[in-house]
Amino acid sequence: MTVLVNSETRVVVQGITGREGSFHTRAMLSYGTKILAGVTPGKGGATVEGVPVYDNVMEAVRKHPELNTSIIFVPSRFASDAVYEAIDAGLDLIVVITEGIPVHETMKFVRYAKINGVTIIGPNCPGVISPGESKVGIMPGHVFSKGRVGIVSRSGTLTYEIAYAMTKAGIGQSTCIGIGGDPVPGTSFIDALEMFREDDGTDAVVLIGEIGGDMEERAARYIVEQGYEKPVVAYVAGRTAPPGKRMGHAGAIISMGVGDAASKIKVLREVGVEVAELPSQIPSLLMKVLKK
Amino acid sequence: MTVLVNSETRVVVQGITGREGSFHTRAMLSYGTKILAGVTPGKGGATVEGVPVYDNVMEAVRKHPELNTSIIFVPSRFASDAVYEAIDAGLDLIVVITEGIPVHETMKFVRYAKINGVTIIGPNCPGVISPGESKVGIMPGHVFSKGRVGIVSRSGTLTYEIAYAMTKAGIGQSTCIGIGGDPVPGTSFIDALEMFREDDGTDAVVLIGEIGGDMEERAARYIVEQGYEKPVVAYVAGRTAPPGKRMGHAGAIISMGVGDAASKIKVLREVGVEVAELPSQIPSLLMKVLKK
Amino acid sequence: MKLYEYEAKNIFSQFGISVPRFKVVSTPEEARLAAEEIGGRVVVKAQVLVAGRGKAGGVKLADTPEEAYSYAKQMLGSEIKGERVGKVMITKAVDIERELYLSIIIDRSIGAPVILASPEGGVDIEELARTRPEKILKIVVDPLIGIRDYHARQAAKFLELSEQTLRKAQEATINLYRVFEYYSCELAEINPLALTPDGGLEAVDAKIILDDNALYKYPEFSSDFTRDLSYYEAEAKKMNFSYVELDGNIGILCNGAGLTMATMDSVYVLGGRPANFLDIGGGARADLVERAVTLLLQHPKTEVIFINILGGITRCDEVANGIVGALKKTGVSKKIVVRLKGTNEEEGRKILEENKIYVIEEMDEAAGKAVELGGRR
Amino acid sequence: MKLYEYEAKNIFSQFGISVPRFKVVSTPEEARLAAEEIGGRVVVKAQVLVAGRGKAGGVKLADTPEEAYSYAKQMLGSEIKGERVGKVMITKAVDIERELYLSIIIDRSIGAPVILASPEGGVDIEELARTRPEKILKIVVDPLIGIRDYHARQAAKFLELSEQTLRKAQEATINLYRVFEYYSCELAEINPLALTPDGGLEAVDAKIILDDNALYKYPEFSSDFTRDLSYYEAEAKKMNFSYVELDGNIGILCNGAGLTMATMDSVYVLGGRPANFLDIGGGARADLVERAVTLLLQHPKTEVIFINILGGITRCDEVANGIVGALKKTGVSKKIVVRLKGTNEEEGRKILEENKIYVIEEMDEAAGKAVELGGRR
Repeated sequence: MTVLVNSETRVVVQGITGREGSFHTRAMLSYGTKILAGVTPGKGGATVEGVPVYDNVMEAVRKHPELNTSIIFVPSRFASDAVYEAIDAGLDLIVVITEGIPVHETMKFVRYAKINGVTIIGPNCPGVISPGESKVGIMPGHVFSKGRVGIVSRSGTLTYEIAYAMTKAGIGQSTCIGIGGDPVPGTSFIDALEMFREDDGTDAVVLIGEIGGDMEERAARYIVEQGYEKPVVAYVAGRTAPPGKRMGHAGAIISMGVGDAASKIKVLREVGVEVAELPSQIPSLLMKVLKK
Repeated sequence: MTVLVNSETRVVVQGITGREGSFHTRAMLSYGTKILAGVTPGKGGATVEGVPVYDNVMEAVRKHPELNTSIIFVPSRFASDAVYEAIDAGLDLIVVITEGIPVHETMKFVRYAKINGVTIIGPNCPGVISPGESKVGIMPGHVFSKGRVGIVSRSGTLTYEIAYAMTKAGIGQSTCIGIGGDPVPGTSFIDALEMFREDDGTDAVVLIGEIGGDMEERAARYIVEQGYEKPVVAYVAGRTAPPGKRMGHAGAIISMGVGDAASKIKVLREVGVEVAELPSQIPSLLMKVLKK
Repeated sequence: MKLYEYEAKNIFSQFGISVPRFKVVSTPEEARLAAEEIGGRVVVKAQVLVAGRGKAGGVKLADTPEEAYSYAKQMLGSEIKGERVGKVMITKAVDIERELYLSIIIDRSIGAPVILASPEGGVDIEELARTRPEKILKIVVDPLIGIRDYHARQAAKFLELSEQTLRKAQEATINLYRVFEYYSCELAEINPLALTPDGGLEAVDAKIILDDNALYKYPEFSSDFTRDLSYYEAEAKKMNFSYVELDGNIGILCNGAGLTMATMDSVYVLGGRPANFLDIGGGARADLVERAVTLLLQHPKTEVIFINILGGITRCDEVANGIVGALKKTGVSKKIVVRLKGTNEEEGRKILEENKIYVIEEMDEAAGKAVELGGRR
Repeated sequence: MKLYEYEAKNIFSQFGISVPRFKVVSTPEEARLAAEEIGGRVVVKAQVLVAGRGKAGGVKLADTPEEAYSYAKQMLGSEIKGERVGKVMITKAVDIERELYLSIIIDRSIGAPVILASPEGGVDIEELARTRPEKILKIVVDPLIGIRDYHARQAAKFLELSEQTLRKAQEATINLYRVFEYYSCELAEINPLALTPDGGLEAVDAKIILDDNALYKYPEFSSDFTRDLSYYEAEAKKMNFSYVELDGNIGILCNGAGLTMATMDSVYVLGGRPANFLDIGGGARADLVERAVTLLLQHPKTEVIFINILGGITRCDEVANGIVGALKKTGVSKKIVVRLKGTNEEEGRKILEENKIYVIEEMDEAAGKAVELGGRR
């Protein structure tokens, strides 16, 4: 089993005719993801990699009622509009790859998605992959392998690094969720932990955090307060980051005394989460907790 | 049993120090309604009819955690704000007596209430009464009597007229809901029919409609499509009203070819609802349907 | 409250919706000058609030300023469907390739704004909804979110336009929504929205209905809140009554809108002809009742006055005093049927009986009496 | 992006928040004139973006224009915590009865705006949150609804004010929220908000942080987007890299923010001292990589360069060509450690080996090598 995406996932690509959109449509298709439609306003009638393009999501859904997921590659100035469109079209899952969306806009559409019962992954994220079943994202598929460990991460390449190390060590993944590096993500660590909790196919969870905000601390509180049954191991990036500086991601900033790595690591360890010093240590920590 | 209000209802009166607010606080108290608090910004610390007054709803709720219902007498320019305050304070039921709230404002707070799981009755309504248990409204309590027929109505005095006729005929009421005369009410006929459907203490429903909109038609569709089990009798006011004219209530207008009484009566009769020609006929229609 | 076409067009202009050049005048001479200034063919349009002015001769095409002068002369001061024409609009005649429809309304059944768009405008939208509903696109807007670009793109696409005009239609949709939102409209409508041969879009007609409850936010219009009312309706509104004129002879005066309508209907069901709807609202005092009764006493068509009061917050003694006061002050005597019930019923009855007005207890009986006095249809 | 105090105060003024009269000057002579014009006691305030300028001598009270002149002279051109002072503000000294705190921030954990209010302003809010959390009121605002009057009333009430000042505090709260919303702020803060002896409220300091992602909406500020960056940071930002300076000697260059941080951290964990954070993002081509490597080659404190690339959309051959290009064009030679993995790994390795740069396959090993070359702490 997996969470969020699986062999039943049917995808519409918003912004499919753009450089990124078309490139990753090809990559997803070749991974085996079922992409039924693309959307670019004004480009209705075209095809990209054999996928029919529509002017709007509503039309795509009318033509392909099996659609349940959208992935958005629309440039940041138009991305919010694309998200509202996908929510109103009744999709269940929206993966927002786009980086650079103003946080005031994100706050609003994340709230709007919530009241409409829609799950948003991102923005500014690599997407979601359930190895061997479906990839709705931009990650290199070959570093992942099918297995029983879930990953949830605020980062992209660091996740590939860790997934790759796990794969090499023979530890496969159920689903890997890149929740993105923005300050207000549609899906939080706690949301992801809850999904993995319900999933029969996940035995343990790798949590990849970084500086900024208090999502790791809240996850730690959640783990201890809810008596989380599955082992969690973690890595937190940014212990050498200075305060007040944005480290690449819009959300990766220590500000107003909140969000440094040391305190995140401390809180996670206090609730019994094994935290790796180096990304390469994740596989051995997993073996340790899974043996128990 | 009853719907919406009963002996567990604990009320905060918003706008309690105003003329209307204080008058009806006295009337509700003497009916036996449990009013624990009042709110008027800037009047915190006062008392009205022995009820303590607070500056805001949050404070009232903090002091009286049993509060679950608000009744709003705030003037129309400030009423929307009062509704948002009551929603955010976590109350379950908000009765908006105020008349004259701009419909653009109402659309928004009705939607906001919905996404927060809060029930709104009104605006521009007489409120709700469950005879013998609780009166959260401005209706004269003595015309009602405890019994097993629910009333839902867009009107005020016409409802009293009909309730009075029922009472005289020995037909008591479970709950009487005045949903108000505005074009966008927080609770519709269908919502009320659903409540009465679930209520063990209600054997039949009186629906008092009027011109404007298509709420009666939708109720008729609901009754036939859902196979509504309880008998419904109706009266629709306004068969002599000309099109394009607002008949007192903001919502009572035949516009763009929609909302005349004749077609409402026709549609209701088509689904088997007995519709009275005169308000005074409601009791005999009820006796007829209840005997079956 | 309805706005005049020229008011709506002024607003549209301010919000970036293209309207054909126009001037509003109130004399034929001004009409001639305006036509000269605008140049070419112009349309002379009576500025009235009633619907269907076109068929009633309120819209004329003028080839020359002289023609504009004479049409304006015909229209100004005349009545269109009972409404006096005080102003006419002189506006550039637009070459129309196709007529479109665009509006934003409040959908009561879902409690949200709805965008309506049709590639076949110019006709009555209700007519179109009946005959060719597939030609109307309806887009629901979440009131907490407002319009989004994608709504406007969907609406524009439905209008069957070229690439070039598509973008203009999107903008027009967004701008019309901005009007709707800014002015708390019940309706903001462009019908027809004209597609011109050069791919332009022009709002050839413009209709805005404001929400009376929100009128206080717009002082530029709120002072004129009785504009679409008859004399008696306006008088009543100034006193804060709800009053609507009908053509019968039995005047109706009640407390509460639903009860007032039910009283009118009862009179009708029993064979009579109601003359009006007059709701004095809840808790009216004697002086207010007096003014309301006076209004009916003075109304020429009203022969019988039927007062039906169910007292809750309204006190029957106050109502009785109001009735008696009106009769005394006006000196007018008409047949009066009174039904009083509820708070202070006894006191009220006594006051009336002292003045030889007899109260009937039941509503049906009272309505029957009023019909008897007023005569059956 | 942080705004200068004077920019924030200009915005506050436009939005109806009262600020003490001020002028911004860049010479001591202008400072004297400004002090004369304002009259009475003035405060001379260095316009810098770093926090804590007060303790660093950047805020001085001047009794006379001459004093203002000399303080301005001291400050202008000096450095406060490493930031050069280019402008000073001359502002009326305000009689303060009590200092309050008011701000709107984005609460990341709930994804909503939050109003923070405290009757004890003037101090650092983080400090206050630690020591007396009960003195801070936090009001969550639904982002789809925005501020409501009742939020403002609650905030104002918490400030412990007289009736008269209460209303002003409500207005200030609403206006501050309007600033927050209009400028897509991450933070809009008044600290202190001064209560004056006559019951007035004055924003004595003003802080606004704009969201870099929304900067394009505000052309008046977007041109100055490198203002709070060091020279190298600014150069990197112009090339669209994320770059942050640290004090170590091992330069870090990676693709992806998380991997870059993890690489810095690995160097640190293994005993070394990272010199920077440099993220070239996803899919960088050779020319971009070349510019990034050049930046590190030219940076004086950087002795070793550690390049760690996990190729996905980024191709290793492009990275290799970029590295080689930078070395050739600058002619600078520094110790370079490269770890390449992923798309076109083989091609990349070959290109580097032809240029005598040897690739290490594992990240830990590469980090260890960089530390070995750069020296342990």
